[in-house]
Amino acid sequence: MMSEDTTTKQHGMSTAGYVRIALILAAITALEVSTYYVDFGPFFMPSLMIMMVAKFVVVASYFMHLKFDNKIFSWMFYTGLFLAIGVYVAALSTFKFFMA
Amino acid sequence: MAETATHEHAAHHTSTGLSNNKLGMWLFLGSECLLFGGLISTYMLYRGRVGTGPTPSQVFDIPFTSVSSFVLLMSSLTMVLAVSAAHNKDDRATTLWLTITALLGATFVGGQVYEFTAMYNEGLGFSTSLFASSFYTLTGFHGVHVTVGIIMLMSLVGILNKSKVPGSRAETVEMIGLYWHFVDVVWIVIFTLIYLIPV
Amino acid sequence: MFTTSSKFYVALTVLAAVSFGVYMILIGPSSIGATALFGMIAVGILFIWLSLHTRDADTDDEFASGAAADAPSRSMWPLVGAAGALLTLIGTLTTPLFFILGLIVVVATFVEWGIQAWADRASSDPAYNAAVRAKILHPIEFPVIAAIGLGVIIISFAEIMLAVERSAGAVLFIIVSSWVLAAGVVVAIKPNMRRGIITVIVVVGSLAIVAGGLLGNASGMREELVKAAEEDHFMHRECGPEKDKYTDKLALESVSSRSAVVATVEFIDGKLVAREQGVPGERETITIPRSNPSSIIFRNKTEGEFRLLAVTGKTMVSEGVYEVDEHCTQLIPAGAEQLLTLTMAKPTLEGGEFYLEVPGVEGQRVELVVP
Amino acid sequence: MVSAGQMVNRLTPVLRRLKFLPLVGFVALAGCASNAPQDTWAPEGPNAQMIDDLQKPIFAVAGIVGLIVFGAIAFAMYKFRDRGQPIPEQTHGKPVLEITLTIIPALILTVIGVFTVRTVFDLAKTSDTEMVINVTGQQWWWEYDYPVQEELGITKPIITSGQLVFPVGTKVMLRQTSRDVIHSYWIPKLNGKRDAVPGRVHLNRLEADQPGIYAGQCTEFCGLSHANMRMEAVALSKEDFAKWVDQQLADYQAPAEGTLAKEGETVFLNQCVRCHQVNGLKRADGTPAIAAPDENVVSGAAPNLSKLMTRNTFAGAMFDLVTPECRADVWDASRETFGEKYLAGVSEECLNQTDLRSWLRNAPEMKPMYANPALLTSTGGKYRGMPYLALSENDIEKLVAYLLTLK
Amino acid sequence: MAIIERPSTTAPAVLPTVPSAAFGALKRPVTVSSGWRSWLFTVDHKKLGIMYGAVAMFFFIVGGLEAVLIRLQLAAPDGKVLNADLYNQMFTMHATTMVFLFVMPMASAFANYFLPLQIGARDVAFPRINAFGFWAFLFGGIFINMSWFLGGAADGGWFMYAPNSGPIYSPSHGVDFWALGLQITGIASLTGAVNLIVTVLNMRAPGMSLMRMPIFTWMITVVQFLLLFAMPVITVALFLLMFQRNFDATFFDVAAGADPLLWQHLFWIFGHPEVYILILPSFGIISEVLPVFSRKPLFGYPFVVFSGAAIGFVGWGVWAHHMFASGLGPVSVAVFSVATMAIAVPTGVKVVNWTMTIWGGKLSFPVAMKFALGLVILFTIGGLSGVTHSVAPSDTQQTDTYYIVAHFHYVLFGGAIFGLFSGFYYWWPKVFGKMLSERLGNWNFWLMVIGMNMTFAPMHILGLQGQPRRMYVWTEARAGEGFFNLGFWNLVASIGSLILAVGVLFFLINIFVTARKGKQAPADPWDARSLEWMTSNPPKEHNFDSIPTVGHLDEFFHRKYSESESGQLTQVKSGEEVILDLEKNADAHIHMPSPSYWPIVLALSLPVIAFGLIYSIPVAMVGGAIALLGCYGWALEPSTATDDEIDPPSSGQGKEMVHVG
Repeated sequence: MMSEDTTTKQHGMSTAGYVRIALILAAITALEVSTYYVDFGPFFMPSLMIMMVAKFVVVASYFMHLKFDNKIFSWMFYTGLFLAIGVYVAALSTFKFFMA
Repeated sequence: MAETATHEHAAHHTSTGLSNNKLGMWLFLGSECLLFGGLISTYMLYRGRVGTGPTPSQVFDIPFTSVSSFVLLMSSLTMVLAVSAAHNKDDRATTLWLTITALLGATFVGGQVYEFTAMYNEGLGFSTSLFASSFYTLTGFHGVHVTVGIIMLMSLVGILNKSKVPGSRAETVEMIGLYWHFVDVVWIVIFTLIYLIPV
Repeated sequence: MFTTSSKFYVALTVLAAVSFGVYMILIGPSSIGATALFGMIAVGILFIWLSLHTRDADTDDEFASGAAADAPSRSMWPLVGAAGALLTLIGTLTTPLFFILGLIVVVATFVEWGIQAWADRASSDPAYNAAVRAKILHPIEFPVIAAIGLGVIIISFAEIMLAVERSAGAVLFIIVSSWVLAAGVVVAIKPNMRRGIITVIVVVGSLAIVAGGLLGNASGMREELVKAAEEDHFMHRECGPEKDKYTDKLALESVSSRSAVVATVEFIDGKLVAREQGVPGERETITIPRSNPSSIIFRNKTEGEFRLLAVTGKTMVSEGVYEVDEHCTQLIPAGAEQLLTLTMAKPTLEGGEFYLEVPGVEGQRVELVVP
Repeated sequence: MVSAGQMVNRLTPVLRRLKFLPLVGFVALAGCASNAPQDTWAPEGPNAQMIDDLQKPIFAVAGIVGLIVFGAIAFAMYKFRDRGQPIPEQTHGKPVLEITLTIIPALILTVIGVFTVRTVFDLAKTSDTEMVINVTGQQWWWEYDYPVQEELGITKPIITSGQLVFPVGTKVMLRQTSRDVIHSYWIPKLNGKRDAVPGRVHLNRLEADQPGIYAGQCTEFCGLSHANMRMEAVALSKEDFAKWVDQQLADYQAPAEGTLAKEGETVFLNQCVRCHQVNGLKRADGTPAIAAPDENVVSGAAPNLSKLMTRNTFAGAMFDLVTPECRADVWDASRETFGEKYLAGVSEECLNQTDLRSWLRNAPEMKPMYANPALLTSTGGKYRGMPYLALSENDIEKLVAYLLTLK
Repeated sequence: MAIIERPSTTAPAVLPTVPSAAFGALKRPVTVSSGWRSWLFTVDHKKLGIMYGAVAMFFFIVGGLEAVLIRLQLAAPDGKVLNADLYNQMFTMHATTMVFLFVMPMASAFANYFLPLQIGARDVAFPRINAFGFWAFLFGGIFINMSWFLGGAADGGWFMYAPNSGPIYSPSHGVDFWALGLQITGIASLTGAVNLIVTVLNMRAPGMSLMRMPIFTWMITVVQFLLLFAMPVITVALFLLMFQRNFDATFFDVAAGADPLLWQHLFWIFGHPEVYILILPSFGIISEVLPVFSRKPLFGYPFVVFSGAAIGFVGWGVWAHHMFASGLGPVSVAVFSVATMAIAVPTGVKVVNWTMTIWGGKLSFPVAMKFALGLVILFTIGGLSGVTHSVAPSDTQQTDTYYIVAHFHYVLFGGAIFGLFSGFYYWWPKVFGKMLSERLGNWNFWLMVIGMNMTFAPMHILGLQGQPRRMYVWTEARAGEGFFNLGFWNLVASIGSLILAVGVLFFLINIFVTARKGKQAPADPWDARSLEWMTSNPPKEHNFDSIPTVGHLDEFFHRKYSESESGQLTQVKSGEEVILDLEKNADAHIHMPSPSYWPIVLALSLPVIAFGLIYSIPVAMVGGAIALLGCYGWALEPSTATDDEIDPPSSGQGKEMVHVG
């Protein structure tokens, strides 16, 4: 009763593909650090958040194979992640953390 | 589930067709989100309370920390190369890339040790202020996770060059790869929330 | 019933017990040394039990006689053991660090030498003996050596960064990491790279880092850090209107403790406005319960940099000489806010001044009342 | 022979229904339970009334739903017990019934939710405050300080402990905080409880309709003597409250020379003043005697004893300053006469000599506190509570005489 | 797992004795069926389940004694049984023992034993992690209770609010033992959660889709997800507390500007899912028991499953209803009050479905059924009293009074413990092959019902009359006049607790009596419905001779009864015949994981590290070394005890090992 084996299936990315992703991530990091030197004005906070989430999703889906693997893995990981975000944001808001 | 070539076993049949180890690892990473989430929200609450001690902007060295984030990112790349080499049953490349990942991880931890010593000398002791306690606890927890990752990488290198059959350890390499990428992803969040957002 | 390995461990335990006794008499029960030796005794007993129990590879007599005939192979362990014992002795006289290092070396020698000697007599075939020795010792040696190697790299890398200038630190960091990455790529591209060259790259790299580390350690931390450590300059604060050389840099923007304050003081267009939590309207006086840490948020809404100064009575430094107690926040630009936590043990009716003020601005004062 | 098993089996359904009979009995009995001083179902102020108006219907709804469910279960147990009928039809459930029996409770709860939210915001209103009192809790007693409020005649801060005195019909805002651990201020007959958290100021409204004494107790676990950290809220009519304020602000009268009380004052000056403050008390050389509890007590405060005898309780309202008869006289006084009975304070014959003397003799014996020097290393040599002072008997005699003058 | 190769085969064949593949400690023990070694190094989910149950029952007795002491102290005004400090320790340890050392491990005892059986698996996904989980729990429990003998147990309440739990206000080591002990049991629960979720997802019998799984397995899966995400939050809180107490961090030090409410948030974010972790397993048990003794399937199976999941999910959004009086703003209070009411809806759905299950059934009332019905009624009382203080304003009157004590004892004792006892009586024949005596069982049930109601019903009245919790003594002054004052109700509660203790004693008697001369249990005593009954009593070491393919929900029932066209149910096969069918076509050779030294070694290192953190760092280092040794031993352990072991395997046929991972 041989189960279909994940190792034989051709993996999503070639070495060059991974290097390309790594360069993109490095570029985003450089952009993030630039927010420290250049004043982004009102766009400061949103841009930082977007870049952080982008890097997070890129690493999670490409380097950690979530994009190519069974949806159950994504369910497991993102349930934990969104539960953490929801619960802790609610907790901080009772401390009037997000008040202007 | 990678067969163990030495024992001619049929890989264990699972209802979802996924390997037990990988499912277990992803569940573990899901619960780790809660752990680091708790530490990050403690830091966010206490970041402004410096009492008489130094403030975050006086002790943070942004250029240095951004390089250490870059190093951790590159170690993620080399880890991925190690995993794909393991799947292609090329043990020599796997061992090489695992060693490189371990070395990059070591430089990152070295950078952390330097950062902590420098801050300590600048007056940021563990109990100087709430900012200090929560900063050291958060980055300390992350540093310990990276060190455990490095130890696992080196032990894997040790096991690999003793195993006779190429590619027989592909699954273990993938597990440690998932752990390493998670630690890097947590640093991505920490780097932005703690260092880049001025208090 | 007594296998060779158990005899070895009995010797080890006895030696540990003796040195434990000597140590207790000479030094007295300082925690580290006593615990280490006591630990050794415990581990010794554990190994005795284990080796008695597992009955592994016990060579029966008539077989051992043949293999043990040839002279035991030369090994450097006696030398290392002696050096370790010496270090332990020095340690007892000087810093406990040497004592522990010496102890570790002695223990390592016992383990290595013991198993080496035992493995030599396991069978007549040297290759098989080496394999048996490797099987037992590698799971212990590899982690220990790897840990030491990792520790040395991390510490020396940190030492280098401490010695070098603050900005140069980042540059050096990039150089080391890209060098490691480049080495990896080079070796990956040339699959037929001979082992020799790889080992050369690795040895040169690690030697460079360790040498740098020793150098950094020798030259000590960069003087900027040393001065910071001595003066502890972030601690003391000048509360005058002008900028303080050490503390007033890039002040805080937001303080996330709005829900845990006694009062909020705002400096709006040159006027100091105070509001007490839960009491409607602006207040001239702020009541703070006695000896209870109370936080006040100071928000600067006037152009220019200002700080909030709290004068909380006076303390007698020496007979008749009083010194005014001052607590103040950092200089903050418009729109920023700071937290000031005050604990006042004496009631205000005792005399002395109790008020909040913005240095450099006259006539703006909020009285502090401690019942 | 009918085996015990069968008998039990036949009796079981009947017994099953009896099972929760004792429970229904208890709930009925609750009605005629005594009116305990901290009864939460006997509101005497607008805030407690608001809570009670919300609470009573919800108890009723819960009771009715409970009876319906138990009725259904009891009926099913009785009707469908095994009387040899064939194996029932293997139904897997009727979705329609499920959904209706989900929506009905959801509807009931939304109705309750609407009323709850409205009451929450009504209770949290702070804009119409007429009087402010700062309430500070510390290990095992409550301190009240009245900030300066000209319109109420309070020209200087007044500090008292144990009994919170306030005018009837006034919207009082309590600003609650704590000096060490978390406590909770709760006068059940006037309002719900609010925690006093160190480092934070929490607001809680207090208002009484009628003059009288309303009992309360600390209800957040705060260590050794959590059970003995009590308080009483004393509501006086507006005129009586004005008289009380003048009484509290009156200057300190030192006892006459040569009397027992004068010697008591000297004993007070060299023993008690280390922690307890009496406003206006002067040392022999005329300098005002300032207490320094911050050097001796972890929480940094000890009860202020000026005007002690205008209060009816001491030691965290654990013991009464007045004898039981005098206490009953004040507590059961009618609404009108209560005012001036309370203002009369503690007279010589009404003083509860036994408790006060044994308290002075050995306080930690009467109320468990961290006052044992052996345990003080962790708190840097400071006490948590009143230590054993080893006073001689005649010292105690003098002190009692002196304390009686603090009116 | 790494496979240690034999030394190179080039060794000359002349060597008379070739040492076996692995040496000394790295060798893996051989499966033995009896003797202490088979229990110490076992990885069999059934042995571990029995051990979990035994240790949890021991802690239940310890917790019960603490409760009786508390009630004796409060029986009369100004009680002299316990002084203030001892009373505080007693109620703290009563709560901690009951929650962390009895209900949670007993739930995982049932889960460990029955989950693999119910989904037709031979063992859990990671057998050695399962063993590590048990030993870590055991050492954690012992570690917490060591504090009694080393300077006094924790005395800050099971919630251990800051700053009272800080070094200044709780100077004794009790709180350190409490915090580190809970870390160890937390690790045990977390590893158990990962293990059981992977088992449920990956090791179901062929044909068993998620919606054909028994309801108990569903409830346990929801509980494991709650555990998986709740444990890390309390781990963070306990680390912050431990850093503050031992390494003088300032997390809850108000002088440094800290906010004590941070601890309350972190604790209750874990705390509220925790109470659903306590109750859902019992829901699962009685959802199995009610259909069997009503002889009809569970009413609205999908509704019960989704309401269980809904309780688990919404459970994350209500934690601040424990903090209505601790000074959150009106907005937060209103939001959490409404969210708490929302949780009552799925709970209501469950009660409706249980009632509909017994409606129209063919009810028989053995003790297991009595306990199940006991849960339905008493839990509903607790649930309704819960709704009354989900309303925030009335909660400000009721929180921290005995009304809340009454609420959660009705829910926990009436709910969780009654469910567990129902499980004991229902599954005792399966686990031990003997039937618990019905006569003693009835005594046990009725005494517990009367004792429970006599103890906790008066607490509703005490609470509404304003008696706060955690008071070591109550006085006449505040007890009110009249015969039915607080004094009377306190006395009634104390007497009730003694009756309760006698009731539990009857259960212990029942165990011993059954162990000695109970009658042998038939293969299918209750004409049950789910898969675990398709094995012998007690099940063989490999559970199923051949893994059954599952056609429908309640597979066992469908194999025994078939529905003729006229809808008339006829019994086709008896339970024994169904089991014999499985044995006929048994699998050729079944691989079972062999025992292992390393779980107990790794679990032993945890208390040593914890002990070192409190007393002396070098001891902690020694603990760390043992942990490292344990990890390496675990990783390098051969995946199977090699067949040609020198000492012949004692249990007959050699055991291969399925590469279970």
